[in-house]
Amino acid sequence: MRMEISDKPIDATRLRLEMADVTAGGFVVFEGWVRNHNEGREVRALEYEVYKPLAVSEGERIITEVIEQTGAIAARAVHREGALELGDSAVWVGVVSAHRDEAFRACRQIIDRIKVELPIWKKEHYVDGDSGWVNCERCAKHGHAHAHSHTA
Amino acid sequence: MRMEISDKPIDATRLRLEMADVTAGGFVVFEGWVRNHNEGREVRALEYEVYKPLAVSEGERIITEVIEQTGAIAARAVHREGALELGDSAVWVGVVSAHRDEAFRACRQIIDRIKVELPIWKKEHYVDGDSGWVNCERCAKHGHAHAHSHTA
Amino acid sequence: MKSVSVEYFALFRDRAGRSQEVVETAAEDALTLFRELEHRHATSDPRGHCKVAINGNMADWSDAVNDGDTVLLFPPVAGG
Amino acid sequence: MKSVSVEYFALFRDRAGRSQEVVETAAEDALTLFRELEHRHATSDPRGHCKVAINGNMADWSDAVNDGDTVLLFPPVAGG
Repeated sequence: MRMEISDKPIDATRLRLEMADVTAGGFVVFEGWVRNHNEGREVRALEYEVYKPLAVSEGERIITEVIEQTGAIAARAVHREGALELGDSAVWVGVVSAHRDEAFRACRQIIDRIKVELPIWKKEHYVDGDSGWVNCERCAKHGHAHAHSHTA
Repeated sequence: MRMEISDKPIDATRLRLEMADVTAGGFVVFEGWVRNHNEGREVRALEYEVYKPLAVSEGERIITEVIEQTGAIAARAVHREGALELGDSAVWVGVVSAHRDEAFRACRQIIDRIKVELPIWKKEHYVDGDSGWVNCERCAKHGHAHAHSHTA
Repeated sequence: MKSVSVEYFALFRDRAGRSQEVVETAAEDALTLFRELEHRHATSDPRGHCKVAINGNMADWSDAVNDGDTVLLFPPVAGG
Repeated sequence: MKSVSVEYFALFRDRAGRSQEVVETAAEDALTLFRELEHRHATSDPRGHCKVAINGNMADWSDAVNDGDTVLLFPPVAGG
């Protein structure tokens, strides 16, 4: 599978070796790291919920489409699920191509689409003890008794 | 130094660990690999000649300028010198940033500029026994008794 | 009336207080079903940022909902 | 006349059959010096793709060449 959902740490060294290809001249990697702040709040940890069957099949579709559109040789992506700590790699996208332009374009397109097309949700845990689903406010236009709060 | 010229294999694992930063959300890497063909010819190996003092100082200048222009947090680059084999990593560029857009743009700008601004020359050794400096034909507009040949 | 199995994810599950339920509905399409369940997910209009899957495949909000279908309701995603 | 140390790199060194030499020249600038040495590097016009450094710093082809300078002549580069 070129799209993988993993509950173990991402092994960037192994992934890089597995993409080695003497016909390829360019290799571009994007990693998303868990950082200690987001939108002005101090983040302590986070967790990803993933609906795995569709995350994998949609991810495969994205990789196939992007390779076709860019002419890259190969691409792989891994996204974490479950609990992550600061500094952990949440997502890894690697692309090999004959020349660098295709690899840069393909890597960017894949991560852009992973972020908006796969059924993956991120819950941030803040230093102040609060927690919340990221970006949910785009959908929830009106208040509700069960709605969590983004402010403590 | 953020710009390094190395006669040893590039250690991508170590470089990645050294760039770890819990304030960074995005990490983009470009690697240029020695591939087995170029412009229709089968490549057996290659070597890089580097004028190290200026390659390092110009590389530092490029990294400083690109970080300023893109707002990336940090960037590093390593370029090999000497003899390389197929599959070897010839150049590594890594950028960390708060968000992915800056990291993609900065990484692309740095590799684009390394390729045209640093005093580095590449000699390809072909499977047919011939060898030649890459791209020298752009400069040498007229023939000369000492000019090497790109065709066997 | 038809019987439809509905699954809630992430924010929707937290709000609904359940991950799954079977509902009886006359809704012809996914959008109508979503609106009937507003008391669960607390979102008036899913279009643009929420997604729906029917029987294991990503679907459109205008897609038909049939008796026995499984409908997955996805709040706005945030991968990466 | 002034005395200038010239260094050749890569293709230029191969063509010149030497990596370094001291030349006596009346050239006022790097471009004129480069053209005087065409019998070494076999390139009529360096502008656009070739580069020059004077006394350890990248320079322009219009930069002055003075007695005692070290001039580095770089053929088109090809990093990466």
